[in-house]
This record gives sequence, C-alpha cells and structure tokens, in this order.
Amino acid sequence: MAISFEQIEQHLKTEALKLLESGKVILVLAYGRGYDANHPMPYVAKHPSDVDNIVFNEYCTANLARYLTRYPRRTKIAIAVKAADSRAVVQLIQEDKVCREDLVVLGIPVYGMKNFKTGEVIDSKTTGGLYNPVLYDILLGEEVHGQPVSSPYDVLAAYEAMDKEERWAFWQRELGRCIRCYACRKACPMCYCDPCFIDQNKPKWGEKSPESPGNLMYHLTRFHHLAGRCIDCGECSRACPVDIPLYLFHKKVAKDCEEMFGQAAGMSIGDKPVLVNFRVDDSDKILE
Amino acid sequence: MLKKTTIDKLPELAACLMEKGTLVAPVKEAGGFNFRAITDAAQVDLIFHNTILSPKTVFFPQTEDFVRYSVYQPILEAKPVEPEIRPTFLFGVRPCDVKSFEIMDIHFTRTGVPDPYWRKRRDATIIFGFAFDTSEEADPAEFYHTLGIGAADPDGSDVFMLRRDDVLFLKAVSPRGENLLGGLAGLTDAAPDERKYFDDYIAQGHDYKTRYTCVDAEAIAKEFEAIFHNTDFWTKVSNACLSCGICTFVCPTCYCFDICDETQFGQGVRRRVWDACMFTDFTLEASGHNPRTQVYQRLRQKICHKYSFHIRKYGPISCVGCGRCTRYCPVNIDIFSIVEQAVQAKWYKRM
Amino acid sequence: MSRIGVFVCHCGLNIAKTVRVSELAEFAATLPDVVVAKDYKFMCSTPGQEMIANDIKEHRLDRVIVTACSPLMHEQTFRKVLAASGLNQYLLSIVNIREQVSWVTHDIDEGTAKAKALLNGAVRRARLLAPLTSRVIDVNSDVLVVGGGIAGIQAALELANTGKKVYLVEKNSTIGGHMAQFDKTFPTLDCSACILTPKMDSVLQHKNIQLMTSCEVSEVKGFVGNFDITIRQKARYVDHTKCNACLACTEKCPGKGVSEWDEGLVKRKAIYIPFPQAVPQKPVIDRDACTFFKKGKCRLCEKVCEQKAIDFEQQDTFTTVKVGAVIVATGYDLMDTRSLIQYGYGKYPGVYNALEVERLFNSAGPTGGKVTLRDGKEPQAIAILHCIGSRDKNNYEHCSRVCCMYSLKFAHLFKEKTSADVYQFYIDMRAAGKGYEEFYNRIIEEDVKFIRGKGARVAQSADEPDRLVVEAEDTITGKFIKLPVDMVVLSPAIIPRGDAKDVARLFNLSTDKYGFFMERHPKLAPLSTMSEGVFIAGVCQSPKDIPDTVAQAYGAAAEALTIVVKDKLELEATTAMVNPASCCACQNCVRVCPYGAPFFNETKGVSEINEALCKGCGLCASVCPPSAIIARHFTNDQVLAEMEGLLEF
Amino acid sequence: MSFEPKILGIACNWCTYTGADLAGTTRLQYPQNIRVVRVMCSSRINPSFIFRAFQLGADGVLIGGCHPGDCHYNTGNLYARRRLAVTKKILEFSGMEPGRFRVEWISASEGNRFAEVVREFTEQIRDLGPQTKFKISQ
Repeated sequence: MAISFEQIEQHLKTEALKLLESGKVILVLAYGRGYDANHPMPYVAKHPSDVDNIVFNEYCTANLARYLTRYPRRTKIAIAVKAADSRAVVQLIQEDKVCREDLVVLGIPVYGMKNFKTGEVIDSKTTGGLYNPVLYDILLGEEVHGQPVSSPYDVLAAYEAMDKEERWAFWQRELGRCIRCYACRKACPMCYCDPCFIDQNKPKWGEKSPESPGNLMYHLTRFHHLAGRCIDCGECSRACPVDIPLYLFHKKVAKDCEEMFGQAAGMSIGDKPVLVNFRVDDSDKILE
Repeated sequence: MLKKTTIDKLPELAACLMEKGTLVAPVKEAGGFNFRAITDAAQVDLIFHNTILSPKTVFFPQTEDFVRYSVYQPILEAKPVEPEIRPTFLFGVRPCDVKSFEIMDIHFTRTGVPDPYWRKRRDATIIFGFAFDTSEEADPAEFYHTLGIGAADPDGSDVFMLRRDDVLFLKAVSPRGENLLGGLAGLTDAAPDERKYFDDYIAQGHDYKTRYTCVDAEAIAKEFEAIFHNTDFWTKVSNACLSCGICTFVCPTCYCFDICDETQFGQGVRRRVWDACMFTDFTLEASGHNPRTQVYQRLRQKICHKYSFHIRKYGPISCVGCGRCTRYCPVNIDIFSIVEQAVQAKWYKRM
Repeated sequence: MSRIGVFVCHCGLNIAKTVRVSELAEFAATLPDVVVAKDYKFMCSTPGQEMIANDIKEHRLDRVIVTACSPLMHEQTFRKVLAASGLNQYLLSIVNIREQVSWVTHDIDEGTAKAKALLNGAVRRARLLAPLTSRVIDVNSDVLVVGGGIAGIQAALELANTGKKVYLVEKNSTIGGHMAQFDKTFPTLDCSACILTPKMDSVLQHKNIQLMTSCEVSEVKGFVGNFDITIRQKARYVDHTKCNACLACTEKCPGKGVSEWDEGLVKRKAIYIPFPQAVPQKPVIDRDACTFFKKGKCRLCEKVCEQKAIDFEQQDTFTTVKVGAVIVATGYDLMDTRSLIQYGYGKYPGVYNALEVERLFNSAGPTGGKVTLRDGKEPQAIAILHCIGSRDKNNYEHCSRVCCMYSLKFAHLFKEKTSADVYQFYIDMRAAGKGYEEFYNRIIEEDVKFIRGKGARVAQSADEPDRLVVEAEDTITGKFIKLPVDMVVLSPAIIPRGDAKDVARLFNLSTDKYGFFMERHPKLAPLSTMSEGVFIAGVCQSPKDIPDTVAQAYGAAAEALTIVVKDKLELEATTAMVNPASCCACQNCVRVCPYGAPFFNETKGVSEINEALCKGCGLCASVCPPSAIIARHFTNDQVLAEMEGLLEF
Repeated sequence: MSFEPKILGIACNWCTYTGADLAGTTRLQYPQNIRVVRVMCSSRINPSFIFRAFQLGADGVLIGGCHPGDCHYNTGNLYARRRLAVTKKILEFSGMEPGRFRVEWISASEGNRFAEVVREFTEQIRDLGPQTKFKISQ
C-alpha cells in the first residue's frame, strides 16, 4: 500500500477545518509551506481561513508535540502526529505537561518520511519501528500494515559491537563537533526545561564553551534526563547542524531502560515515567 | 595578472601557503564543510558549495580566551592571554562571506572600542575569495544577489579565485594579494582566453539570480519600524521557531558573545563564547527580569536588528544572503520570507 | 570572601598517631579564605571549644571547620559552639579524619595525605555554606508506645506518671508479653507474675494511659513532635464496652484453639482470655478456632452473654492519634528450632524449647506446675542445651545473653520439682550481672552437672526407645560423650519479632543484620534511632534481661519526655526549596517524594515544598532536571565544590 | 611512583557513611584512596555528580546507600537504584570503563563490608589504571 500524501493532506485540512469552525479547538498544530515544497514548516492554523495553508508531504518530519508546552494549560489544541510524535504526546500527558482532554490528536499513519536536508528515508533510523500512532482521536487514513517491522534498536548493533575504546573515540569525534547551538534540546518535545541545567550558573554543571568537556557534560546529562522519556522521533539528530547522531545514544538508553524496567516511553498514558518510579523488586543486577 | 593551477595540484599550493603561515581552508567533515586550520595539505577541498559555519570563525572564534587567573589570587596577578597571531591565508571564501567581514568590521574595529583580537587577526589575514559555481542551480536558501552581492564579486578579497572544471584561476585583487601571488611557486600564468573567461564570469556573476526581489535597505528599515509592535505578525512568523541558536551561530554577521569564567581546581580562564539572541537567557538580567521571554520577541529582535536597527545605526543591512540560517534551520524558517511578509503586513495594515 | 577557621583535633593519639596534625593545620592555612588554622589535643574538650569560640570573635570567622571525628559524633557539640558565639550553626563543617582516616590506616603518610584531601574538600564546600534557620514547630505532648511487654508497660507508666497521655498499642489481646509467661526470674527467683501483674493493672487503671490491645500501627505520617499514627483495631468480636468479664462465654464455648500463652502445649477455647491475670480481662474470639466462623452456626457465646457483648459483625477499625514521640518496644521471638533438625525439636516429644519449659514450671501452666513429660511421666535425666542457633555462624552469630542464666534457673527449678539429674551443655558460662555469678555458684552446688561442650545432636536412644541421647564433645576432657536423658531443653536464639521489618519500615528504623532495631549510637545514644522522635527499648534492640529492659524503658521514657515536655521544637533546617524561576513544572519532585512535601501550585505553574513535611533527603533535588530544587546544606554547588576539593590533590 | 588511584565515594548519611564510621571504630584497615562525600540519601546523588567527578579526574566513583527496603527515607534508594543504573549504562555506552563506577548497598552495621568493598574497588581501579577519558586536562 503506497502512502498518498495528498490524501493525508486533504484529510488533515478537512478535520482541521471542522475543528476550528466548531470551536472545539482554538488552534491546530500542522504543517505549512516553507520557502519551497521540499521544506515544509510547522504551521499553526488558528482561523478556518488558515486551513488552506496546511500541507503534508514526505518532508513533514517535524515533531509538533514540541510546541504543545508552549501554550498555556487548558488551551484546546488539535495536533497532527505521526507514530513517534504520538508517543511524545503520550509521554507529555504522563508527565502532566498537557491534559488529554485538551487535545484532539490527529493521527497520521505513514511511512517513507524523508529528512529534508539529506533526502534520506528516516523510517529505519528513528521511528521506533512504528508506523501507526499509538494515540489518536481521528486517524487520517488507513493504518499502515505490511511494512517491514524492524526492532527500533537494530541500528544500534554496530555501535554496541564496538569495544569501549572505539565507542569512546566515536563519541569524542561526534560530540567534539558540537557547537552548542542547543537545537537538539529545542527540537526535542521532551526538553521543556527553561532554563536548561546547562544554562545554570549556580550550580554550574559544565562549561559553556563548545569544547569536549562541556559538550560531554551537556550531552551525557541530557541523555540521562531523557532516559525512559525519549520517544525516538529523531528530531535532535535532524535538527543538528553538524549531524551528530544523538539518536543513537538516546536509542541505546531507551533500550537499556526498556530492558531494565520493562517499559518503553510514551506507549500508554497510564504509565509513570520510569526514572520517577520504582519497583521494590527491581533487581540489583541492573547496577552490574 | 591571472594565475592558474589545477585542482589536483591544490595540495602543492596549500603546502606553499602553509610554509608562509597558517592556512585556513574548507575541509570536509562528517557534518559538512567547515573552515579549519590546515594541518595536512591534502585536506583542502574546494569542491563544496559553502561551509556550515561562516568564515567569521577565523577572526572571531567561537571561544576566545582573554585572561587566565588563579582564584584566590589578587586580580592584578591575572594574566591576559595574548592570541598567537600568525600570517594567515583564508582560502576559498564565497563572495557573500567576504562581504560579511566588512559588516563585522563596523562592530569590531570601526565603532566603539576596537577589538584587538579581531583586528590583529584581520590584519594578519589574506583572503582568497572564491566565486560560486554559476553553472549550478542556485541554492533555494540563498539570496545574496537580492542584497546586491554577485556570485563572483571579488570586492573585499585579496586574491579572487574561480574554478573551471579542474582548473583553478587566481587573481590578485589587492596589493597584498599581488605581493603574495607573485611569490607563489607552482602557479602558471593564464592564457588570454582564460583571462577573458575570468572577467566574463565575474561580470555575469550579477546575473546569477538567487531570489527575485531587489532590496532597498532604507525602505525595509522603515517597514520593520512600522510593524515592530504588530504582535500578531511576529507571533505568526515565529510560531515554528524553536529558539535554538543555529541561525545565529552559522550567520556570518552575528557577533554576540557571552563572557564566561571557567574554573577548575582554582585555575580559571575568562573567555568569550558565542551567544545567541534566540536563547532565552540571552537577555536574562541579574535581577531575574527578562525583557524577551517570548519566542516572537527574540525572533523579532534578530530580524529587526539585521534589517532595521543596523541600517539606521550603521547604514548597511546586516545580512549577506548566504542562506545559512535558512539552510540549517531545523524547521525551515526562512529569514527572507519573513522580510517579504513584513512588507505585505505593512501593506495589509494600511488597508 | 569568607573567613574560615580550621581546627584540627588530635583526639589524643587517636588521630595524631596516623595523621600529622600540625602539618595538616599548616596545610589548612594555605587554603583559600582560611584565616586561622590550629591543632589541639582534644577539640571537644572545654578548652578546645573555648579556643574555637575565641577565634570566632578574634578573627571574625564566618565559617568554622572542625577536623576531628565523625560528624555523627560531635556535629551537635560544635554547632552549639558556633551558636553560642553568635554564628549560624550551619556554617560549621566537620571533617571526619578519625573514623574515616586515622583509624583505618597505619601509614602516617597516607593518613596525612587523605586528611588533606578531605580538608580541602571541606574548605571548598564551607565557602558556599549558607546560614539556615531552623523551623520551630508545635509539639504534641502525647506519646505512643508500641508493644505491651515489660518494656512498653514500664515506659508507658513512667510517661503517664509525669502527666503525659500515652497510647499503649499491643497486638495481642493482653499486655504482659513474654514476661507473663515466665514462672520465676533469675537470679532472685521471685515470681514473675507477682512482680508483673501489679504493673499490668496499673496500666489499665492509669488515667493517662489509653490501652489499645488487639491493635497494630498501620500507618505513620508526620515527623518528630507531630506524628499522625493510624492504628488498626483488630476485630475482637466482643464489645469490650459492654462485656462485664463474667466469662460465661468462655465456659460454654465448644471451639478449640492453641494456647499461645502456654506455647501450644494445651488448647484453649475459641472465645478466651489468654491467661487468668490478662489485662484487659475481657475475652476475644479467635476467628480461626470459632465454630461459628468455621461452620456458620454455634453462637453459644452470644446466647450466654447477658450483656449482649458478642458481635460477630465486628470489623477492623482505624483510628488516628497524634503524638509527639514514639517508643518502640516490640520484643522478640525465639528462633524456630525445627529448622535445626539435629536437635529433633518437633520430632521427639522429649525435646522442649525454653519457653515451653517456663510454662511447665508455672502453677497456672498446662501441668499445674508439675514437671512431667508429654506422656505424663516425670523425667529422670534432663539435658539443657545452650546456644541453640545463637553464637552460631550458620544461624545467628550473636549471643542471646539470657540463656545461661535462665538455664541455671531451669536447673534449679528441675532440682526443686523433680529428682532428675540435670545436665548443662554449654560453650561458655556467661554470668555477668548483679548477683549472677553468685547464682551460678549456688547452682553448681546444687549438684547440677556442667558439661562444657555444645550439644551436637539429639537422637533416639537405641537401647531405650522412649529415651533420648544427647551427643556432645566435652571440651574439658576432650571426650565425645553420649548421654541418655528423658528430656532435652533447648535454649534457642533470641531473634526479632517476625514482623520487625514491617515495624522498621513504618517508623523508618534501620535494622542490623539480624533485624534488631539499630540505635543511633551503640554507646551514646542506645535508645534513640535514626528516626527523630522514635525511641527503642528492650529486646527489639538486642537480647537483654529484665533488669536491662526495664532500665531501657525508663531511659526511653525520659528520652521521649525530652521531646514532649517542650511546647515547641526546632527542626533541622536542611530542607529543600524550589527556585521558581528555574522550575520547569515537570512535577518530578511531586511524584517521587516519600513524604508528599512538594506540591504543584497551579496558579503559579511551579512546584513548591511544604517544609514542615520535608525531611531533607534531597531526592527531589536530584530528579529536578533544571536543578531548580535546592537541597539546603547539600546543594549542588556545595557537593560539586567538595568533590573538586577532594579530587584536587 | 606507582599509580595511586583517586576514588570518590558518595555515601548516604544513615547507612554507608555510618558503616564507614563503624569500619573505623572497629579499626578495620582499608586503602586511603577513597575520599567520601556525605549526602543524606543515595537518592540525592545527581547523575551529573558522577560525570563531573570523572571530569575532575576521579579514577573511580563508589556510591553507597542503604540496602533496598532499608532506606531511611523509605524509598529513596529505590529511585537511586534506577537512576544510577541508567548512569552506569550511559557511562558504559560513552566508552568509559564500566568498572570505574560502582554502587553498593552497605548498611550502618556493615563496617567490614565497607572496608571489603573499598579494598576490592581500589584494587580494581588500580588494575584499570588512570582514568583519562573524561578527565579535563589543565
């Protein structure tokens, strides 16, 4: 089954129009045209007349859940989500950052999305092995079936196979390139702290200059803060102007968390985030 | 005097320059191209469109150490860090980026207290401008032409270069360039038809259209002044903005920095590090007050600074249309589209 | 810039032996912001304290570092010195160079180097210390005593006599505990019931004591001075407000249960009072033994009760009491020796444990005070085996402390009541106590046979199948002996109550490896616990005899009193607070706090902390991603600075 | 000179720190390479403390807390267990030797356990050699 982006776009427009006209929501988080067709932008439709500007194509990779926390609580919002994005919404609900009843989730079952910078298909890297949203009120199209289902952690194999020296060299090289533009945290739907720990002067957790020690501190701590919360949308890596594959590290931590605590991030709104939770019978083996 | 060499002999030219000083040239890295101090002549790679970070990094590195100090010692015992300045060859700079140095000079040397770090580096550097390849289709993110900069403008370069297949032409533009080029071994003189090709190429540079509009700085400054308080407009254009620092960090004309003290075991260094007006804490005051807490306020500041305040204060638009901010924006915000919309917004308002 | 004074203690030679203290003081003087550094023989002595006080004034110190023993030892001492000198007591830092340096090395170079590193860390941290103000709270003057054994009874009476209201919670239907089961007490051989029952009665009569039998603590909230304790009143199925203790019900009841008081040696009724002197002397129904509960009909007791006190519908009820302090005196169990199959307990009827024997001696016991075996015969030879399960690395390493003495008591009583030969199999005789050695000597003269050797095995006699053989090595003669006897008395290890872990969890007590509650300090705070306002007394802390238990009960009562006599109490100021400017409203703090101290302020959109509930663990600070929570006295900055100092050299 | 590792210990006040005191009171000997920071609860330990300790040149980091279920603050160490487990995984995937970071539950009565763990850990770090990966060179 091929994905018809036009059809999704049409669906999206129809539903957005209905929601805005009925006053059920005051804004719709969707995609709009950027400076050309290959570069769509996140778009906020507030009036029925805005709906015409909504687009959807294979380059609409942005995870719109990132914008949810920008609006005051109790704002009625409709949001277009793909599979991974829907997990971000679920995770935000778990964390009480947004209320389920304030949201109309427009689920988009889709595959074959492409990185607008490189044209590369992102499915195998960062969709968590999912094509269908885990949470939606309205599904814009048919559920995707028959696509190859791979483990979200398959891409890790090569990195896990490295010995520690290789891994160290790899991350030194990758993180050493970081220019501390903080696009990763800003693109991340789960990074809603303001200020971020690294911006703090008291305590000063790490150096602000883009050199290895500060970069290491920033990224490792961020990986920890996102442990059990990262929903594998891959936005951090796509946002990165110097192409640091942050998603690999996040994936690895997500994998470990899933193995240790038996719960993946953003799969059910009833879950409690794993690092603010415990089980009395958690094994001490996890510390070995 | 037009000289030439071939792309495969580039390492020889590089080696030659490296003998005379520091060579900074585009290098291919995992994330893309960047200007780096060359340690191995073979690193120099001219088959690139443009770098991720602008060449401002050469004069205004992201991190610059000012003072080394020992905590608990009197401040008078702190030692200033003298930058190590060597003759530098900045190789392969696109014309729009060359233009940016002129704009940055306003801030670092021509107004207020001159910045010794910028000035010393600038004085010690010979710039090898490098024309865009006009046979390629224009990058949709770029708009230098719109701002009156040609794809092959030699202005501001000491030596200007262009590539024709595997031949690299070099022409001295300034007396410093002339001096240097004359003493470089391994270059041959170009043939007359090649000289004509070179001149034509430069002339036609202005026909290489990046966007369609032509901009009148004064008019734009006015438009932005008129819509400064139009919150709806600014909110609308900033809805997608993530407030990250990419656009400012890659920008050749952004010059904001923060001063940080980094101390360990009592030994510290006071350094400046790039800062970005898009960061929430950029305007955070010690009192806790922050005049720009909203995304729209920050985006407005950035755009108005470049397209309005800067014109009023210093004359030129503080933008060279290199398109980096647009190209690397994770959500495809296009600064020039906002400029276009600003004009319309004004117009709508008048109606 | 701060002005730090560093005071290095020699602790006699305790520290000075393996740390070059004067070198340490010289080193301290080179550290940033240190304006004075001295060493002295005993910093905790009066001249030492005066020296610090003088230097605070003379050098206008605003931070004090005492480099001495563990902060758990003398932090309070030196805090008082600061407070008396007009300096906020939280501007003190203690460097532990005794317990964690001088006592764990013989090498003076290593010791000095480590002491320097620790001191450097303390100086870095001290510069960032902030003055803190203690919270003052109202104190509830009532006290809860958990456990109605002799410890709980004594503590409750003491407190009640001072005029304080006491809630005495006992999980059984009567108070009295194990002491009520004993016949005689060593070494004086006075009758246990005679000395205990008047006290039990006093408890019942005391106007300041609310006796709560058949009750258990189900929830503990709050903190020192302000505990909210929820108590579960287990259903008794008899309304004690109506019952007039005529006990007609117990006569008619056809149900049979196992008598706990008689250690299961006999049966009792399903509706019963545990023993004649039980307090309160009102019956309860044992649901598991009751015919009505088992078969759905009977209700004989209901029929005979004129007071209509029987209530089969009764449910567990919960009440919450507010108290200022708690005394935990939950007592002990004997180790279940069935697991030690070599002694045949539970297999051979002739093998008894110590408490069973206590009941055999007792005139109110199953045999009316006659010592007879289960088959009714009088034993001709009796072996008393010491240290069963205790002083045993495979089971409990600790000495149960009272077994030697009660075994001697048993020997005496056996001699008095039978004509049997009595043998003691012991490892060592431990008779430390007033009159104990004398008692031992007396028993030796009573023709009791002492065999120094631990009983190794009890087996059925091959020659006489109804007799037993005790096997042991007599370590004096070095000979292996096999002794035929009729009765074997085991002295099992004394261990904490089976539910001690639950009690520990409720009251936040630490336990040692056996499950005995941990005191705050083994010598200097034996009745306090790590939980402020919760005290322990009796065997729940470690095995001890009645005099020691009673002494502890008095002590615990006095400790509790030091809290509840005050109207107000100062609490530690080391709580957490939220910096609202950094709070990202993730509410992690609200999710994790074990005490419910943080809450989310919807209006402000930030978390806040109710400091009265905060215990200062710092969990919220570490789960706060933007570091908006400040764990006072252990702030991120302070910890990072200390780490940097520790790792510098 | 032979390599003397710098080991940072972070111990909870109620169990491990008290256990370490007990080791001293009972005069157990252990190597002096460990320097202990006292915090109230193992749950106070921010993962960034550990990253920072390595950046400051610690060759090993040893965390000590109450046994699960015995936490003075009821559940603090149960959270700590999860958080520190993740910290360990992150260190490991970044290329740090996993043996440099260890979490142990040591109660107030386990002075000998404390001494034993410190002995063992110090030897282990000695074998691993100096930690150079995270350490910030001056």
